[in-house]
Amino acid sequence: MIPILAQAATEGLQVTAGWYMGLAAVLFAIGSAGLLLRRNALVMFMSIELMLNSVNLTFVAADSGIGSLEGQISALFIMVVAAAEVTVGLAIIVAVFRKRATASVDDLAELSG
Amino acid sequence: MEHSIGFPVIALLVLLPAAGALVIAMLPKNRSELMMPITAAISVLPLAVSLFILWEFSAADGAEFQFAESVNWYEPWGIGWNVGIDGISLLLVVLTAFLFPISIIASASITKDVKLYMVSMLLLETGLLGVFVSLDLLLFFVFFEMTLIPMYFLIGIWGSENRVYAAVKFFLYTAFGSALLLTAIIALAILHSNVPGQSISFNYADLNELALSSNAQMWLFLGFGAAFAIKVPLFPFHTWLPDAHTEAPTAGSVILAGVLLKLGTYGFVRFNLTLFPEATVTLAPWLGALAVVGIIYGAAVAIVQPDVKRLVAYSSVSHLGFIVLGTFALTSQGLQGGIIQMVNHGLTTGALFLLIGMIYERRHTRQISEYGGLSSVMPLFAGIFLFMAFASIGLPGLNGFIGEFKILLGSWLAWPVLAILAASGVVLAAIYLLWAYERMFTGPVDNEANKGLQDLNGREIAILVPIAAMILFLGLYPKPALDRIEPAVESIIDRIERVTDYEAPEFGRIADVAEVAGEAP
Amino acid sequence: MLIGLLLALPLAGFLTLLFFGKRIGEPGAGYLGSATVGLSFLLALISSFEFISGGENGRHIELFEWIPSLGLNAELLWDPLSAMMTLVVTGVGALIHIYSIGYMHGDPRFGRFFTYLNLFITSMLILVLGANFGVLFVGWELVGLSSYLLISFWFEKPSAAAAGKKAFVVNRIGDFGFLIALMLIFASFGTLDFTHIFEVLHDNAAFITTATATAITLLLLVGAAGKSAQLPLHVWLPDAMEGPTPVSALIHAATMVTAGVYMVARTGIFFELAPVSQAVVATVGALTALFAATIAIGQRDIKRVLAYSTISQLGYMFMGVGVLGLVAGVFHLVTHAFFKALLFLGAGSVIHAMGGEQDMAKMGGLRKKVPITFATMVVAWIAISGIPPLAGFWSKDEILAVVYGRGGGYMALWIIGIVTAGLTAFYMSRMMFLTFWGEPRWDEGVQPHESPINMTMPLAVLAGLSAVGGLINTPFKPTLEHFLEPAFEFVHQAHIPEGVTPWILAGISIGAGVLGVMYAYRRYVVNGTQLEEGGTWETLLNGYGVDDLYGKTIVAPGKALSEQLAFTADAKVVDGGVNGIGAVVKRLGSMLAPLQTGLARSYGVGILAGAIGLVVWLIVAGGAV
Amino acid sequence: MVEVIVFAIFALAALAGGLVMVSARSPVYSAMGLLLAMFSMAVFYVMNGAHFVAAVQVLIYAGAVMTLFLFVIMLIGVDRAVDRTETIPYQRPIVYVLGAGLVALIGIAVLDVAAAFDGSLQVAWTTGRPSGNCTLDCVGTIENISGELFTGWLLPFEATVLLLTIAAVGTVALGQFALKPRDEAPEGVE
Repeated sequence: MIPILAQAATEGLQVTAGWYMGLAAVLFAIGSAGLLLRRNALVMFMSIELMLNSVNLTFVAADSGIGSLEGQISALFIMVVAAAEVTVGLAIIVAVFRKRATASVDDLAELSG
Repeated sequence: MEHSIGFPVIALLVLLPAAGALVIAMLPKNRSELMMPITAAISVLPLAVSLFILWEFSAADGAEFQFAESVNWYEPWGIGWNVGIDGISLLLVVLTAFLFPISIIASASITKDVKLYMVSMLLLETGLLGVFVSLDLLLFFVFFEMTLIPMYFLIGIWGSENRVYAAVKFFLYTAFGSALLLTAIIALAILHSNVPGQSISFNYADLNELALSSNAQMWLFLGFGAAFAIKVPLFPFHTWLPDAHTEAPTAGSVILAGVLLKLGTYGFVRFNLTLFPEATVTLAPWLGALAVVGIIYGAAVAIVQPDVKRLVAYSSVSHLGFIVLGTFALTSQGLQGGIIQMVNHGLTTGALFLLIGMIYERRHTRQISEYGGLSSVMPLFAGIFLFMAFASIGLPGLNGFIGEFKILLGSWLAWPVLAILAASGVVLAAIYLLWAYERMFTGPVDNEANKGLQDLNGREIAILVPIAAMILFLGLYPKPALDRIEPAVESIIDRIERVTDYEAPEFGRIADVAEVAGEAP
Repeated sequence: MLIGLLLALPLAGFLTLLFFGKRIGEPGAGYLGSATVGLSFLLALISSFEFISGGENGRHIELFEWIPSLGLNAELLWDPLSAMMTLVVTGVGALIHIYSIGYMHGDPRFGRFFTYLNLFITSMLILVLGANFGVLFVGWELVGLSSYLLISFWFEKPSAAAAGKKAFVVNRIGDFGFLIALMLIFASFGTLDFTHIFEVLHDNAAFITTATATAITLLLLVGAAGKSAQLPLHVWLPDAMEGPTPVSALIHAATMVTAGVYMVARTGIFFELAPVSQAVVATVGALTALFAATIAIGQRDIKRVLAYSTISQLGYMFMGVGVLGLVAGVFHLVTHAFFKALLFLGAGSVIHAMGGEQDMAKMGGLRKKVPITFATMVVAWIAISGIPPLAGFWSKDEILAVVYGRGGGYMALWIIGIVTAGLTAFYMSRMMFLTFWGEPRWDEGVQPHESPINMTMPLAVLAGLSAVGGLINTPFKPTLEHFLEPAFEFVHQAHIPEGVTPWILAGISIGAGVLGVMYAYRRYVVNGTQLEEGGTWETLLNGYGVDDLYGKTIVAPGKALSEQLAFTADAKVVDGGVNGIGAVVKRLGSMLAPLQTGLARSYGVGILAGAIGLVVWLIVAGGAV
Repeated sequence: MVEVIVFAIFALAALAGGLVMVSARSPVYSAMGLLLAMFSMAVFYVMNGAHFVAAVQVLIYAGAVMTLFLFVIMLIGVDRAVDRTETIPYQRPIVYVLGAGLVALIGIAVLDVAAAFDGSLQVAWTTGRPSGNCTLDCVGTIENISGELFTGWLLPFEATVLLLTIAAVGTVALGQFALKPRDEAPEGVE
């Protein structure tokens, strides 16, 4: 933190792409922790959404840092994919729930070796 | 010279069966009695197209790729629909298109999931035709792999008792080779980009221009060779074949023996010989030796097989050994013989499998010991079987002889000892086929179950007669076929001679001597 | 044109009978078959006139291009040698066709029989008319095929089927040698055309080395030995007697088996360049002649006597052509075709009369019952015994004289020849006496009867030929030698010695023959000895057990080896290796399987760890820092 | 400076939302936490000139997707708070270590360590262009986005159509299967 503060003191504090990326990384870490620690399939899905969003943020921030539009386009595509994934994923969750009456992924371990 | 008729005839040829498969897929599932006739009718279309190609093909320019089509898919890497037919692929294309209607008509007894069966057959045809016309390595690979899946289904679903084992073995074994092939293809394409001013390319014509180090050639040759050797199959990679042949349904065996095995030998000729000439020259004796081992080994093993279909399967190992021997003799005669023998083997062994299928439908056994004296109850069947057996033995006047003779001549020049050993395969062929014939067809009819057997019916005769006619034609008048093969073969041998310091051995030229002698007095 | 037609006729007959044989039926099929061959004979006769005046030395008739890149065309050569062979094949063939109409009467597959016969004649004509080794080989194999089909004609009999297969396979072993010879010839000359090759060799004998010539000729000999049943490939011919008797007469006496002799004669120039091969051929011939003659003495089956006799006589021909007495060899081929065909047909007639009985132990005293057969067979008997002036004497004597003329080590072969001549007279007389003389030993209910006219007529014709056939080439008037001269123009043939020697030689060989006949007469007629049993006779009956020997040393070990390969090497080692790899992979898989907990979140940990590891690797190794 | 403050507020909000989402017992709270994080995200997009993306973020994520989540939560029961005790051995410690590793990586990546060793004390994440000072053509207006999207990205765009169609079909199909009763009743009987 010291160099940052030192820099801030000398150059004045400015929000750069790096700030957003740092934040996005932390959010990504939170999302992945949620994915790995929660057993509720719904929450796991939400964690994934959070991770995807953090990636989007990285793209958009990098975009404005570089000065192009492609990151934003990518973000849009990611959103499309995420939307598709959510619909199918939730449908699967519902289907599984109807069969098994559980939303815990640990109960779905048929593929164990 | 440009041979183009302004119409993508090859695309039509290759895609017709696939389109047909779509049509079949849309038919109602419960009308299974319609499937076979419709599929047969569809499969006649590619035959017609292939005959058109045969007609339009210019024999004099057999070394060139005619009817070439080139549509880029990913230009930077030279990937695209690059197809063409030269003298080497021409006959194989026609053979493929010829065998499919026959084997589809021979599948009349299929009752389980006819629709899927017919779709598989048509997709298989597209794959096989595609392999023979591809001039793009990626395209080739795609078609090469595309043949695998329908065949897997054909064996695995409609085969006999041990079908799943055979299908899995077939699939894994050949897929293993394919993995090496793909690696080698990619390596080759990347090596092309190492040349200054060149990029990655999968285009056969580009790659043909590529000068590779001998080390690279060796590894790539082995990569390609592994896939092809398994496909051929070359001894000792042959053990998938007897299982696959034996378990496959009749049509599957016919296509497997008739066309699928030729992918390997065709691959050797088309790619190994031209892309890696130096490695070819270095490795040729080894492959020749393996081929001869295969000839004798396959024949010896065939002699004692109790199962007639397995017997014919092992005879394929022996016959394919001849083809490989001729190919790697690296003489014009040997290579020509190898190519014509691919067609011959497809016809005769295909016919033998058809015949075995016909008797299997009647008796539901393939054990030789179950039969005996069939000549008395099924004289026509016996006669045709004997005809095919003699074609397979290589009786002059029938097709098998032409190829064998040329192969032996060609390999004699390269390796006389191997040629002599290979010639002993001719004796062994007579032993295993005639002994099997003796046990199945002659003597008294001592098995009750054989007494009431019906001789061939009209449909069965109809599918055998064209093959017999082709066998006779190629045996008596192979000139049209050889005329088309020869230029292509000459150009391959010339190329090897140009690129390496190899010199193809020549026959003593009596003509020259005679001229000198004539001038002397 | 005529030549093409004479080949096309039997072919047309074959095709017609193949497709319509059943519909034409008996006896139409027989007439059709006989007519095509007979017409062929007439055409051959007409076409042969051009040589009698000693005209050109042959002409080529190109039919079509066969394998153009080898310069191998379907081409016929009409020269005196092929004309001679054609005349024999079609002439004897036509007679045997006619005979078969009677012999095969009532056979359910009467039409099929004539189909095969016509196929055989076609094949044989291809063989003798071929203008190059390629066409010769085609005929060579096709006669093998027809022989196979005809031997196993009564395929319901397992022994017949086995005999057919055996014949083909043994022939194939010979063909193996022939095929290699072809490769060697092609590799040396770049062509397979007879005239081309012979001219070159004639102009420049050094075109190929002696070693090459020796190799080629020895390999050709392997082929010839297979086809002509010479040692050690003779085993198929006795078994081939399982075929109908006309087949034995046509294929296994008169024509096909002489193909080896024809080939050696045709390629005489090669043998001229290879003295070693000459000796080998002559020795093989002599040994075969002696060997088979001794076996013939011990046979009980009338046809097997004749079969071994054929082998023996073929040995003579090999002796003849081996010492480059090409004309002598071909001459004996022709006369042998007459009298051996006659003997077989006569034997067939006897068998016919006896209701299918072939064992001489159950014959005897048939003289009166089948007078025409008896009379004609007597002619053949005298002919083969080498008693002048019948055909066998002239030809056999010429061979012996030529062999004698070569001198040196060949004298030994001459002695063998003389001994064999005596043995021949003895076993033929034995056969005749046991069959026609003495008391009847027929089975109950056998009523011997003379055969119908269409069987006796060919017998009579052949008897006439056997009687006078020798006169075509006597030392006084060597017509055949002049006739054949153009065909052998490139070869320096061996001739019979000059002066008085031939007369002395003839005397000795006549003496041997007469001795043989007389001893047999004493033994079988005067002393009334019946068929001998036991001991040595058993050995002879079994042909010295060569079959068993081959069975034990080649067939059984070969089969055992095959079985080892198939059920041990292939199934266990090669395939076992493949399956072993599969098993190893499977084992490894099951060892790793517990890693798959099935819990998605554990997998997630793996993914995250992998991703982190990847980034670390990028930072450390990729220089992203 | 205003920018810094806004960033600070919404960064904290996003972090808080994320943490709530991860730790809440009830899925409904999780959903609310996620909603908060997403709104914060939309603000960041606006700050980076990605106006259109921000709008989509609110519409799609905060609107459609979150609604969907809530629907499903209601469908399968809100009160089903899943047992919090960990059953997979070592799962938690491993995740903590990995999470720490991730954070460490962030540190390494964000701070130019190499430069730090050089002694120049440059900080990588401050070296980029300041955000928000984009010229007109790179601001994510609908016009600019659509211009870019329908020229250079047409094929992928069309591919998304296919993707969405497949997703829709798939969802319907899954719904069909799900309609089949739990207790193996004969087919066709609901």
